Amino acid sequence: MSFTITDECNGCGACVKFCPVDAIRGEKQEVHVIHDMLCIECGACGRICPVEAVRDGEGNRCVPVRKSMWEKPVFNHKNCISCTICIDACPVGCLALARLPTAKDPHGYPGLKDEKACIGCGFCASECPTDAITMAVPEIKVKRGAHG
Amino acid sequence: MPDAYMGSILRVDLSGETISEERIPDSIYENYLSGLGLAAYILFKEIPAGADPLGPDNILGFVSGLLTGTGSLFAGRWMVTGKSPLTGGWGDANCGGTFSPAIKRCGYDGIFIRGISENPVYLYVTGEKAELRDASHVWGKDAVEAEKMLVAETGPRSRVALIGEAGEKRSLISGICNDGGRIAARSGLGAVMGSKRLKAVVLNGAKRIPVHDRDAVHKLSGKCGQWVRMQSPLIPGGMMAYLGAFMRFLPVQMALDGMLYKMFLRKWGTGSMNQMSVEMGDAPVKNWLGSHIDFTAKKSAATNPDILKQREIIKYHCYACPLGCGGICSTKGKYARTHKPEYESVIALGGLCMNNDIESIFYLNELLNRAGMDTISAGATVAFAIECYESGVITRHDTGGLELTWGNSTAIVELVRAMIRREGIGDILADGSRKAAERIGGDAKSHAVHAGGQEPGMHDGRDDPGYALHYSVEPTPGRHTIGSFMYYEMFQLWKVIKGLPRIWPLYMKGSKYTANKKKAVMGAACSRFMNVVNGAGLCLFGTFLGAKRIPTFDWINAATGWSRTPEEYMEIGGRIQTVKQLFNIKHGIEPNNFLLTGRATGDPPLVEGANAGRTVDIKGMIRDYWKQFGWDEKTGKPTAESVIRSGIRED
Amino acid sequence: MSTYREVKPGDKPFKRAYVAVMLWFVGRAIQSAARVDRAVRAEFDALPEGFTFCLGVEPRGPFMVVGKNRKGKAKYLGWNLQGREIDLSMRIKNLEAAILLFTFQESDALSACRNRIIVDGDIPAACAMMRVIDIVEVYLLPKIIARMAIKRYPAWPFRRKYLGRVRIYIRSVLGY
Amino acid sequence: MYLPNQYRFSCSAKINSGTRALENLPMELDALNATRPLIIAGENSPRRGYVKKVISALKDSGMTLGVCDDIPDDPDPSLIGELVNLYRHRDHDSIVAVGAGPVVDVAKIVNIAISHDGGASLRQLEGGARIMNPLGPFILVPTAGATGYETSRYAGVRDMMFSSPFLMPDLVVIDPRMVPAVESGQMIDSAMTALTHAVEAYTSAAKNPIADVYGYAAIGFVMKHLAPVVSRPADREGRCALVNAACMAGCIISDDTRGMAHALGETVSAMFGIARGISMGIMLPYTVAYRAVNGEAFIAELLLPVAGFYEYGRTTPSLRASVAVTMMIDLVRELNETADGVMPRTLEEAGVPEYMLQDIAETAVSHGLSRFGRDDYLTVARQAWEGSPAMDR
Repeated sequence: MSFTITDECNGCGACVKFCPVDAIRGEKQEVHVIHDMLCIECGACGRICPVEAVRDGEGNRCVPVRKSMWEKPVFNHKNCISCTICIDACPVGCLALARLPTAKDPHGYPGLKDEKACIGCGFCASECPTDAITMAVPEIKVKRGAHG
Repeated sequence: MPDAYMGSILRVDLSGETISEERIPDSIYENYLSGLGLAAYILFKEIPAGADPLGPDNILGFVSGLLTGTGSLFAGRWMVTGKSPLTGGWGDANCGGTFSPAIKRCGYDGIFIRGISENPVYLYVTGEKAELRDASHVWGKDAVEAEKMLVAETGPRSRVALIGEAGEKRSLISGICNDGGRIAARSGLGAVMGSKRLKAVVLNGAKRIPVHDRDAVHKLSGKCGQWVRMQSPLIPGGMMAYLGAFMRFLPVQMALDGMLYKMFLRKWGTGSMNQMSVEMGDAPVKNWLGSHIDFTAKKSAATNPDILKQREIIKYHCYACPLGCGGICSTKGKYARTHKPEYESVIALGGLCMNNDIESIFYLNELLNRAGMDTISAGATVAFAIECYESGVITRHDTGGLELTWGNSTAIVELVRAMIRREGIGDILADGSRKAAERIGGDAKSHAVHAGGQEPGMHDGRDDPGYALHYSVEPTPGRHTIGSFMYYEMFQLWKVIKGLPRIWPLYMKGSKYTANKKKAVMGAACSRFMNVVNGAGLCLFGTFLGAKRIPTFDWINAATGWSRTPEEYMEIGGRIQTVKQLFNIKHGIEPNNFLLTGRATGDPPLVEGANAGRTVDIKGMIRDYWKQFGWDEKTGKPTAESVIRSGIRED
Repeated sequence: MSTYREVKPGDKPFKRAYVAVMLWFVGRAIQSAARVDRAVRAEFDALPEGFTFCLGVEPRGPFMVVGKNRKGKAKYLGWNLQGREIDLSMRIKNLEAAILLFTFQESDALSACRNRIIVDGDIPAACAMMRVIDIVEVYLLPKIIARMAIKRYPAWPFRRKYLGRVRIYIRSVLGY
Repeated sequence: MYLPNQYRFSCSAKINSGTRALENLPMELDALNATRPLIIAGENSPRRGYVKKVISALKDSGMTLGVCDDIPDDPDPSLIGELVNLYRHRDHDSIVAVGAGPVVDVAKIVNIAISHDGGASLRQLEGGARIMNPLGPFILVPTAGATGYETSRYAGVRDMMFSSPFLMPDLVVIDPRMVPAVESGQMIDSAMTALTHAVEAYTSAAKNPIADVYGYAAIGFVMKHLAPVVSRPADREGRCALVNAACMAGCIISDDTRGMAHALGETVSAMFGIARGISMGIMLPYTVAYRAVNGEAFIAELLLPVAGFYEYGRTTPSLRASVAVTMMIDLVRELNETADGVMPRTLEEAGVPEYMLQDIAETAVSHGLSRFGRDDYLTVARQAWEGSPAMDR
């Protein structure tokens, strides 16, 4: 089931920028439409929409989340079997295999290559056959201000 | 709502430049699975009898597997299918990398291309649309370079399958490449792609693949992954040769458990067998005339798996593969990086030509991968040419000054280059040894080793008659990836399928060479099973784990929501085999003509080495094998009765 | 950037002090020699009135200044350059070179060839001053050392050499 | 001596060579109006004590120095940005590059960046002749391993390449203390690179009388001193001569003078992981021979710097080119013997398979460093592989 956009949409175009499959079309300042054959239900549009105009496949209202609070994959290399399914599952291609810097193991392990590109869809976690990936909000490094 | 498969295919007609989508009824998937089965069904129906393999009527099919993208492991193989210009019959080739899921992510189970384009084009498919684009800028470029250019043009998530120079020049031993030099090499389908002037298929979809019960698939995968990760310390690579020599002396044979082979694969890749195979007689040497006495352990020491492993920068994992038998290696010369040469390449370019210059093998491997030429066929053709030269059938004048002697790596490289460019003698050899022998004439025919035109893989039927059988009986002859007695041991199918003979852990070596009904049953089981595996898109090396450890049938059930028994799947496998055979019959192939050259089956037998004095009763085995499918045991043609029984409608 | 650091290279107090002492002594010796030795006096006589000459080390000293006072006598004028108009300056490019020169490992002529000395001013005057310094060195140094320090060791009569040496030493130390 | 119809020569580099040449640094800095130099040095320089010596030379100057002495051998372009920031924020006004190779490249590029603030980004200045104004004060202290690129008009890190006469250093200080005896491989590598630069400049059509003098000295120094230095690394004068040769060779290379040996040497080096100087050294005699046989005019003149007046004078003009080639091959042979196995005599000895020669030729053409074609390269590569130089008739 595809996501949909209601007429609450103000046509800001934020979702267009984040849709990994270019499924959202629409003129600026006008109501946008999601192409139902293309939508992969990653939910990025729902998370970014400032006016809560996106409904998910079941028709529920999507709640916007601040981009810094989007969940990102965390890899457990102990469970990982380097099958690369997650890399292929990622609709934005932000994962890549690389050797662990410390280990002698010649096998590569997946990691977030392009953290900014990640849209937090969780497809990698859901397709991982060994549950080596969990989605979590990245810990924000708290900057110590003048007030401690 | 289909599960596991996408339910539709893409059809492209290059002549009319039309592209259309077609829904495939569920019953087809239920009867033929996806992947190879789907392609066999469509191609059998649609390619007109007697069509020119390099003409517009031939259909080139890129298919993914039924299990690809469902979360099952080892499901990263894609297949290219068509009428083979090399054998004139059914042709398919199989490759890993990341192209297989890409087909499904565009929303198709297969892409079928017919017609001939006027100008070089490439097919660009996304989840939304498909179009033909001009490819004149990449035409003439090698496969790796062209792939890089196309990826740069269409986005980093693009997956590309394409031909190199060999395919463009319609070399009948050319294949189709993807992922920087992996190649679906056999059956000469690169030439078909070249004849269509289709440089590449570029896929860039992101669709999700439906799965009936993802959790169940994952549960099975998790268990299987545990088996794959299990690794024990192994002997050093240099010792493998002595292990092989030891096995040569033993009068008894140990049934090989796939777990052991898996550990070799995980550590060294297929190259683990480089030396061992020569020693135990599994690898052909000196164009099938020699043995470990000609190519001693000292000579083959350069192919020691540890030496290959030293150059590994990182292991290469195909899609969904936890094993990682491949590797990206550093190499000297023009190309900084290369895929690690596989066992077949090392033997074909090494032992078969008596070449022990490992640097040249690395280089040739990369050269052939980039040109999109089959390393097995190319190596075998070079070995054929060397034998011709040594026996005086061709002279220095014919070779253009090349000193084509056994093991002359410089001459071998020059020859392969000439074959890729189709220059001088290379033009004569570029279509494989059978065609070359015809062109050279005279005695040359007696030096060519092939089955139905295709050079057999680098496993000796005199050591394991199962190979000889499958080289000869398969609709795609000369293939080492279908079955052998060793494969049967490793598949351990008897553990899940009733009625199949079981193999005891130890048996007398002599029993291996008798042709009897049991062997035929085993051979037929391998063929059926591999059809299921190729329909599911699984990797052969995964299935070596053994039927209990790799849940092939359970995965299919969990992913599709069917509930079938392994026996039912084996029946589907048989059906696919019959369709492929019918395809050959339709195109006027006499199955008997695919018989492997006598030399490779021990006729005349070798006088020394591991396989001395052995002759395989190939004709007897073939008869029994055909009987297993209910085909005519003399001609190999499926009888009307067997066709009806397997539920094939010839409409 | 991992290892950027700021460095104060520091000083070479001993070398500097040594050179300063030597310069001080040479300055005073020139002054005395001008009174004692006729050749030196003749050189100074040829120089214009109020001529000042400085010898020193770049970039921060020490220096010594010798001048011709109104009476036409050579006079050591101290180490301070401030407020003086220097007619001829000979500056050694660095302290190490000065050490070479004043430990007599290198003659001033050689030092000049090796591009260690910058001369600023009238060239004939500079040559004259070089001759003066050579003579002074002959007076001050024993033959073995002086031979290294000057171009050609002169054959002077006993009186000139040894009496002159004694007088110059006494005058230099006492400073008159 | 050949006077071209038209020529241009400029070399802004002042060379200050000899014992304790370093000690002049404070004065020279002063002359350049610099008071806060930034010292940029390679990561191996602390081990060799290079930076320490430079700092002690600056003692008593009263200056405060900035020191960055961990530039890796394969520097990342991002490093340049960091250095530029440092330079600006710590109020430096000059650069002293201590080292050879990539360190100097980094220093040069930093100098470009700090001299072109605002407006133009580094990328816009890439390529030839985009840098039109003099840059900041730049002093080079070459250490062992200097190849001549240091003093040249070129600078490059990864894929960034710059070329401008203003990239030549203002001052080069060659002090024997900074050129310790290093392993013979490195010594041969750098000297052979310098020799190749010098020979190619000396024989190129773009030669001119002044460049000839530089080239003459550089070739002479290498021919005379390389083998003795390799057999007796304690030879301080010889080492100093080699670095001088490298600096002089660097002063005269330009796009017009980099020729066949350069192109082939770089190609072989990249393809087989052989040190650049070594592979150029293998190639050099064969390219010279090939060019001589193909009738290039200036090759015979090469005998003069290679062998000296006496040999030059007593050799018949028609034989001069081949004698020069023979002498260069002899040098390689001698090095091969004295420095056991570091210097292969032929490509075959260097481990280049015969079948790769074609690839070498093709790659060399694709690099487009000189005007020769695939067949020329192939012929020369084959001759270098076999060790048989082209000879007349």
